[in-house]
Order: sequence, then C-alpha cells, then structure tokens
Amino acid sequence: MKKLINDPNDVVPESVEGFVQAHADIVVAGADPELPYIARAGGAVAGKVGLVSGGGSGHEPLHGGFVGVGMLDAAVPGPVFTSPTPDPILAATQAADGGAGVLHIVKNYTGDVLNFETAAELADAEDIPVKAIVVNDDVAVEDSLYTAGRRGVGGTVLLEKIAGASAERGDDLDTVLAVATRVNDNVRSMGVALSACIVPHAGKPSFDLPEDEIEIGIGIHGEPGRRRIKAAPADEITDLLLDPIIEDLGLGSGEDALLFVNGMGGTPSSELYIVYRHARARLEALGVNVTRSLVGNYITSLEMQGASITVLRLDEESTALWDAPVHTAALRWGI
Amino acid sequence: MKKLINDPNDVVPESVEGFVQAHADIVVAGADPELPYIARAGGAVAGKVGLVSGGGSGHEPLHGGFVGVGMLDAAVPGPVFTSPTPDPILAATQAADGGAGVLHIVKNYTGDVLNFETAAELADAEDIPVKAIVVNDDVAVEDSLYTAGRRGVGGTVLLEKIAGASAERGDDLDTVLAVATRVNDNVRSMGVALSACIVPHAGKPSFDLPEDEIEIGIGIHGEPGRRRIKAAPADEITDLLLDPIIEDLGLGSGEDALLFVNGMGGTPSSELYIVYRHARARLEALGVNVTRSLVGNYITSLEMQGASITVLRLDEESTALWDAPVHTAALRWGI
Amino acid sequence: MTGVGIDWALDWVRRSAAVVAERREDLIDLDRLIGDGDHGENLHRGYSAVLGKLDAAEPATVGDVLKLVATTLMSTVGGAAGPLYGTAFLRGAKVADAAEIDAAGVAAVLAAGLEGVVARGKAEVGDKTMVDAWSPAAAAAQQVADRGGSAPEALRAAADAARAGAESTDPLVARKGRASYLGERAIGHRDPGAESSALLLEAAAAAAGS
Amino acid sequence: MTGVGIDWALDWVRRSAAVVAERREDLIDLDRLIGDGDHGENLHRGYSAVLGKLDAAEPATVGDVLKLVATTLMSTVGGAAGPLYGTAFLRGAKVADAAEIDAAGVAAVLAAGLEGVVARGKAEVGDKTMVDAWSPAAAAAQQVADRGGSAPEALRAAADAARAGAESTDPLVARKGRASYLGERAIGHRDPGAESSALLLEAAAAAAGS
Ligand SMILES: Nc1ncnc2c1ncn2[C@@H]1O[C@H](COP(=O)(O)OP(=O)(O)O)[C@@H](O)[C@H]1O
Ligand SMILES: Nc1ncnc2c1ncn2[C@@H]1O[C@H](COP(=O)(O)OP(=O)(O)O)[C@@H](O)[C@H]1O
Ligand SMILES: [Mg+2]
Ligand SMILES: [Mg+2]
Ligand SMILES: [Mg+2]
Ligand SMILES: [Mg+2]
Repeated sequence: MKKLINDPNDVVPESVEGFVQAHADIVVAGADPELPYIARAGGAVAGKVGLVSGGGSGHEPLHGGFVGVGMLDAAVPGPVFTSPTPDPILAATQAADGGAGVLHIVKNYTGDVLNFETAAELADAEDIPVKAIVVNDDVAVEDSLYTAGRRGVGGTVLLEKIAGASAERGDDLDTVLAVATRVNDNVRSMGVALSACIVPHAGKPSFDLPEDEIEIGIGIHGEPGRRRIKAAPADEITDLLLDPIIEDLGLGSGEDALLFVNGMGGTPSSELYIVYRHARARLEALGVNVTRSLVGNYITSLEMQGASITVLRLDEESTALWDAPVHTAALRWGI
Repeated sequence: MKKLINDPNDVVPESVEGFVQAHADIVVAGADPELPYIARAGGAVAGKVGLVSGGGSGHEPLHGGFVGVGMLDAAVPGPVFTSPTPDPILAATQAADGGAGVLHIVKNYTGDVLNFETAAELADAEDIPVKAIVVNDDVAVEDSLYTAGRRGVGGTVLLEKIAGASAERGDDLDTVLAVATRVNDNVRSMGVALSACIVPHAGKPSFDLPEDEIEIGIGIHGEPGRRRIKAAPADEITDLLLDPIIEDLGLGSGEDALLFVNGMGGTPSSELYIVYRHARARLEALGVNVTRSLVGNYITSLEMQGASITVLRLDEESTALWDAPVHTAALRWGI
Repeated sequence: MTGVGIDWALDWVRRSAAVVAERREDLIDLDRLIGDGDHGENLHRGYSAVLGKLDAAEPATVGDVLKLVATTLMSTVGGAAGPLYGTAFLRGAKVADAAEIDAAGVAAVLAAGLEGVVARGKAEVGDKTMVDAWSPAAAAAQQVADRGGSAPEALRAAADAARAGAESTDPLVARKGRASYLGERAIGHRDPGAESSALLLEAAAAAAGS
Repeated sequence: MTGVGIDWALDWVRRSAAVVAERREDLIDLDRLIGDGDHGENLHRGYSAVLGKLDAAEPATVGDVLKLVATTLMSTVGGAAGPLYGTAFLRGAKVADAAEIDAAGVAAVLAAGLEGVVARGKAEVGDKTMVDAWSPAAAAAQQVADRGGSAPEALRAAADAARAGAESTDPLVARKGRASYLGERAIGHRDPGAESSALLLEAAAAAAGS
C-alpha cells in the first residue's frame, strides 16, 4: 500500500484539518475533535433550514467539499468507509440549526441510516426538528425486500446541491424535504470499477481484479460489484451503465436531463469526458435534452479507478435550483 | 492496461469532444478537426491580449480546463504527452487574437518550445504580434547548461490564472508578459510519484516502481524522477518536496505565499490535504503567511498516483489578480 | 458457581477486547470479501475505547458493565455494527440489573440483545447477518436455563450455538447489510458480524470458565 | 550508378515508413525508459501521414521529396522530434535541388540536416541526442565524397556511422531533451532519437541498394 498518508489512524483528522485550513473562507471545523464535523464558516444561518450530511470518509469531496453557501450547512466525516456515530451527527445538527429545522441527507447504507436515526432522536430530544431523506439511486442493486435496498451514490451530490438551493432561498423544512424527495425520485446511477481501492487500515485492495477484468455495478465502498466482465471499450461500458439507468428512470423523448459522469478517484478526467461523450450521444439519440452537465471526481472511493454515470430528470424548478449560486470547496458558481 | 477509452488513437479527440459538449457555455472547439484547439465560447475579445497555451494531452484539466473568462483564450491539446505541431498552435493564436497581440504560455520542454517558436514565426508572418513566456518552475531539475533546463509544471496553472487576469483587465501585451514573468520568477514546484502512468498508445507503465518505492522529482510526463526512495510517511515526503522549493525561492519570514498542492491524477484529494496540512505548517513555522491556497488535480499525468507542491511568492498585485473573477471548467470564482 | 457476576462481566469485556485485537485483521478480511473491509477496525476501535473506560468504572450490577459497553460502542464504532451491537448491549443491560445473573439471566440478556439487533436491523435468521449467531445463542442459553443448568453452562451453550450459527452463514446469500449488494457472489463467505458475534460470545463463555 | 535520384528518395520514404511501423514499439520502449514513451508513436504518426501524401506527389527533384517529408513531419509529429526532423529534412531539401544527387550531394544533404537539428536544438555531439547519429553520418558521407565514392557508398557509410553513433549514446548522461532530467539514471540507455535516426539512415542506404 503506497499512500500519501502518515498513520492510518490519522488519515481522516489530518485530511480534514488540511481541508479546513485550505478553505477557511468557506468552512470551519467543529470545536470538539472528539465530535468531528465540518460546518459553514460563519455558523448557522438564522431562519434557514439546515442541511446536514455525512457518512464514512473516503468519498471526498463528498460531503465536506459541499459545505458552503447554497449547499450543505454541515458534514460529518466518519472513519474511512464507516458511518460516523450519532454524537458528531448530533453536534453537526446543532451547528446547522438556524431555528427552521434540519434536513439529514443520508445515503442508504444500514450504518448511515441507523446512526443518523439515532442522531435524529437525540436532536428531537433537544427540540431540533429533523427530517431525513434517504438517497437510494443505485440501479445496480435490486430494490427489493431481499436486499438492504438501493445504495445512495452519485445522486447524492445533485440532491445536496438542489436541496441546498431550496433551503438557501428560504423554503421551510417540509418544502426542502419535498424538493429533495423529488430529486431522489428522479435520479439514477450506476458505476464501474477498473481497479479496487485500498482502505488505509486494511492495507490491502478491497477486491482482486485480474488485469483484463472490470467490475460492473460497484458502490462507493470498494465493495465488489454485481458482476465481473472482460475489459471493454469505453462506449460499451457506458452502455452497460446507462441502459439500466434509462430504463429504470423511464426517460423519454423531449425530457430534460442532467448528465453527471463521476470519477471514482483514480481515473483521469480525460476518460470521464470520453464516457460523457458517448452517454450524451445515447441520451440525445433518445430525444432527451442534456441541458445540464457535471463531469469530475465528486463522490469517490479513495483511489479507485472507474466511473459512475448519474442521470437526473430535470424540470424547470430543479434546473433553476441547480443553477442557483453555490460556494463550496468542490462546487462553485455564481458567487 | 485498463482505461475508459476506445481506440488509443481516439483518446484526445473524443475526450476533447466530450469536454467541449459538457462546457458549451464556456468553450468551443476549433472548426477544423485537423487543427484541434479549444477556445473561449464567443470568440476573441476585441482589444484584449489573447492568451494561448498548449502542449501534450494527459495533463487535464490543463490547459483546456483553463480556457474561459479571466484565464486562457485558447488551448492546444497535442497527442498524449506530445507537444502539438505549429499549425494548430497558429490556428489557436489566430482564434485568440483580439487585435492586441497574443501571449504564448509555454511549458519548458524542448518539443513545446520548438513548436510554439515555429507557430510564433508563422503568426508573425500574419502580423499577429506574439510574445512567449516559457514556464520553468521545477526545482527537481538542475537549471544549468547541462540540462534542457527546468521543466514547466505546477507553476503554469498559477501563471495562467494571474496572467489571464492581467489580460482581462486590459493590460497590453508587454504588461501581461511582465506579469507572467514575475509569476515565473517567483514560483517553484516539485513532485513525487507513487505509481507510474500508462500512455494509451504505449500500453505499458511509464516506469516500473516496486511496491515499496516512490519516485522523487518526477515531471508530468511519466518520466522517471531524479531518484527513488523507500516509501515514507506523507510528512517526510512533503519535506523532501518543500525543502528545495523554499531554498530555491529564498522564502523568508513575513512574506506572503500561495500554496498549491496538486494531484497527479490518481491520488485521492484526502491525501492532497494531508500534504497541504504539513506543507502549510512548515511554511508558517518559517513565518511565511499562506494567504492563498489551491488543492486538487490541476496539472496531472494521466492516472499517476502522486502529488506536486508549488509555492508562489505573492505580492499585492499578484494576489489581486489571483482573486479576480475566473470562469473556466476547472477554476471558477466570482462569476 | 451457578451465576456470573460483575467480575465475569469485566473479564468478558477484557477478553472481548483481546480477541477483537487479535482477530482484527481476519474480520477486516471477511468484510473485504463481501463488505467494505472495516468490521475488524470498527470493533477494535470500539473495544479499545471500552477498555479505556473500564478502570474508572464502578459498576454495581452486571447491567452497569453492559451499559458501559453499549454506550461506548454506540459512540465509537459507527457503521452498521456500532448501532446494532450498541442496541444489543443496551437492551441486555436493562435485564441484567443485578450483581449476579444465573442461567435464566444469561438467556434473558441474550434474548434482549437479539431483540435489540432485530429491532434496529430488521433482519431474520438466514439473512446472513449477526442475527444468525445471536438467535441460536439466545435459544441455546434458554434451553440450559430451562433444564436448570448454570450460567457458565448457558454461556458455553450460547457460544457453541453462536459459532455454529456463524458457520451457517457461509453458504447463504445475504439479504441485509452490504453483502446483500453482492447477490450470489456472497455465497461461500462468512458474515463478518456473525463471526464477531461468535467471538464475543466465546469470550463470554471463557470468562465464565466454561 | 553513382548518384541517387527521385526513385531512391521515394523508396527511402517507403522504407522509412516501414521500419518506423515495424520498430514503433521498440522506439516507444526506449523513450519510456528515459523519456515519455511517445517517440515511436510520434514518428509512426508522421511517416503514416507522409505515406498518405506520396501517391499524389509529383516530385521534380530529390529536394521535392525531402520537402514533402519535412513539411509533413513538421505538421504531424509534434514533440521535440517533429521540429527537429522537420528542420533537418527542410534544410536537406534545399541543397538537393536536382533530379539526382551524387556522394557529395548526399554529404551536403546530411550536413544541412545536421545543421538544421543543431540550429533548432542546440545540442552537441555527446549530449545523447539524435545529433550523435547525424553528426558522424554527415562526416562519413563527406569522406566517401572526398575520396570519390558513389552516392550509395556515401549512404552506406552514413548509415553505419549513424548506427555506431546511436550505440555510442548508451553510456552517456543526457544534456538535452527529456533524458537530461534523469541525470545519471540515463546511463545505460540508448537515446531514442539517435536510434530512429540510425534506422532512417539505414533505410536510405537500403533504398540505394548499399
Ligand atoms: N440489518 C442488519 N441486521 C443485522 N445485522 C446487520 C445488518 N446489517 C449489517 N449487519 C451486520 O453488520 C456487519 C457489518 O458491520 P460493519 O462492517 O462494522 O459495518 P458496515 O457494513 O457499515 O461497514 C455485517 O457483517 C452484519 O453481520
Ligand atoms: N535539443 C535537442 N537536440 C537534438 N535532439 C533532441 C533535442 N531534444 C530532444 N532531442 C531528440 O528528440 C528525441 C525525443 O523525441 P520525441 O520523444 O519524439 O519527443 P519528446 O521528447 O518531445 O517526447 C530524443 O531522443 C532526442 O534524440
Ligand atoms: Mg463500513
Ligand atoms: Mg513527448
Ligand atoms: Mg464493513
Ligand atoms: Mg518522447
């Protein structure tokens, strides 16, 4: 394992420390190092619904990179790939509370759901109204009683931006939740890994992948995917990811969509644009208008090579909320 | 070799095509596919000095990702790691010419220098005044008659931003060149590779690195570094990169600096912030004020794992020019 | 002895911490194969924290010890296992409000723990989770209590049943937790949480000298 | 025959393209070791383009063929080798303004080519660049011309000298081009541009049947 780290135990705290220093105009760290979170510089905005997300680390810039005006109020970084415990989530919730309640944005993993649930109960006991949206956009997982349900992946980024804009314009908690729910209902993703990642404290690749095989349907935790296939040209791989998305979303001619090609951390952006190019051509061939785009490393699995495709059906409101100004470390425009 | 590509020959054109589609609000592709370049959407700005850069591909987002308001007017993507020929550079120069002359920003590699030289001669023959700044900030290379001179690496990004702001505010060609020269004189960089990269048409790693060794003093073309050492903690590696930078720059107490930690393409941003944290602490211990920061993948070597550190001595003017609004695919603020 | 007391509970914690430290990597490896490779690290972080709190603790009941374990795991482990183990020990603590518990007490603790895991995680036996270890363990302890056995006997029976339960997860497809994303590819691999549950219950039996 | 003409020049181009295609990977490998791994790809792209233009060309002089090579390499190869080879062939073309050239003509072409490379790249013999192949090649051709030999003889002498010159780069530290970044680590590796220069000049000799 070769990484630019010191002690594996210090990866998250040191990285968060550097992050907060580099972006001191945008973010601030929670005061108690035992309860780590990243919050907006300047504190909670009075009267605004607070947005809190979090989860295991290793997906940077998610979520800390999305804290700032127009997006999240606080993010809770757990250990690498491990959901944070309820205490820091509670602390972040308190920091994000501007008196209008807090929305928890939770990716659908058992650990995240359970820990955010407990934190919400604790917040409730302190009279902070909390609602939660559980993001589950990964079409690689069957959405049935026989699984833990679909994972929350790339759609989370888009949801945090759009719900963030809703909160920023002054919507109340129910409205922000409704906006978030609408995003979750209209977004689907699927990913591919060309290589595994190495969790620092594990020190070994998360799975062993022969030189000529790739994993289709991976999540963001280095877990193996649904199936392994022979390496193939980018256009073919793009089809394998996009087909289930289009089908599941029931996307049709004349609709508007945001196309998000996300890198898993170790893939150069040039390759992401090659995937984007074909995915866009496919959508346009269906009569779908790709009116907004996002390409880059936004929700990653450490240094994993690979990509995910996310498609969000857009309407006028979600488009406007997407376009609204945002000022975070990882997404910024209009400010 | 596992990559999200189709035919190795199509990597650059397909990637550029996707890039231009995804950022159609910012950039446009040159009309002739035989003379590929990326230019600002809307064309040359009348009366403004045009900024053109370029070089081999594989360093994305450099340079195409820096085309837009406040930065470059055009970028010329050569084949992977191969300087473009004079013809597309000339075409880009013509596209960038708003009547106030054009500055070529050239990274110091024999190929880039020679091809930009020829393009400048050709442009001169068409009465476009061209000046060139050759960026050479890599302290890993001895700057002597016995080498091709220092390479242009991370400093290029900062120079393009600052010279871009100078041109944008209406400075004439000589002034923009002077601003660029001042940046080049005050910026130093050094890089480390934890793994090699694979050039698509080569199909093999650019060098073989044992599991427990790293390359210190690499450039951005997958070339081996100055020396190989045993893998070490991030803080130690940071020292190895930073010491020669500080010394060469003669940076001292009370000075302001921009600290730029750049990822080589395959390293997660969490690791870059660990490097940033220690580099910043080192600079602060010297009494240097780190007043501006940049952390991320901005000048890369395909999927190489590793990082480079760049330090730019700042003065009031360069700080103001750094802060000026910029709207490109890879750097954006204030707009 | 027919009952187990506070000393047993403290010894259980120490033995748990030891076995988790010793088997940290194995648990990571199990979780790498069908999960995300953190289970051993998570439990190790949690039990190290519990150990650190043990000396200052002044437990008056077995439940006090279990509650300390519960709240510490809850606030240090994270992931799925943190809330699940945390809830299990919290519920177990509630029914162990005595300086010593007998076989029926052991069975009650395990039944309450199981109930807690199921309440939070909604898994059933056969879903390839820690429930597959806890459920037979609770049943086995109850049997020993029913036939008038001792607490150490109940713990031993529970440990053996948990061990068998953990092994029973090998051929299963998972229907809860991360391994459920893998479908058929989870077959042939042991559930890491079931394995750690067996290790913890074996530590409980060892602490009781059985 | 004592001179070489347009057919020779055309055959040289075809043989050059063939050898570059055949040795593409070897040249890439040399450049991977002490450069950036593109030299074989660059020349292959360039000579493929030259080939594509050959049929439509109607050269009246040897120089016309060399000029076609020059401009095509200049506009398709890129990198360091593109301008260097481009300038070499351009300067060579200027002094080959005839339907046939003799040994002195060959020597003049090579001298002009060398001069072009040096004018652009500022390298000297011993800097571990293509100059280490071109320089002895030009000198060898001149010797043949001086003693009244034929053009094919001059080309063969040039090819042999270029080959030896390329080999002479193996033990050197580089002082120009990318390999100069490596310092001592370049020792033991052949300069890719010197190697390709030897291959091209060997193709020239072969085209002259020598
Ligand atoms: N819904 C559930 N019910 C019971 N146990 C579960 C459930 N989900 C996960 N588990 C248990 O948790 C274990 C994984 O724990 P751990 O790796 O620490 O957390 P995470 O899955 O969040 O990384 C699984 O092996 C399984 O035994
Ligand atoms: N200054 C120079 N003078 C002469 N030849 C040079 C010089 N710099 C580089 N070369 C030659 O160019 C070759 C490299 O060509 P190539 O790999 O195509 O370009 P690049 O170095 O830009 O990738 C070197 O092997 C060397 O022979
Ligand atoms: Mg986990
Ligand atoms: Mg090159
Ligand atoms: Mg796990
Ligand atoms: Mg090269």
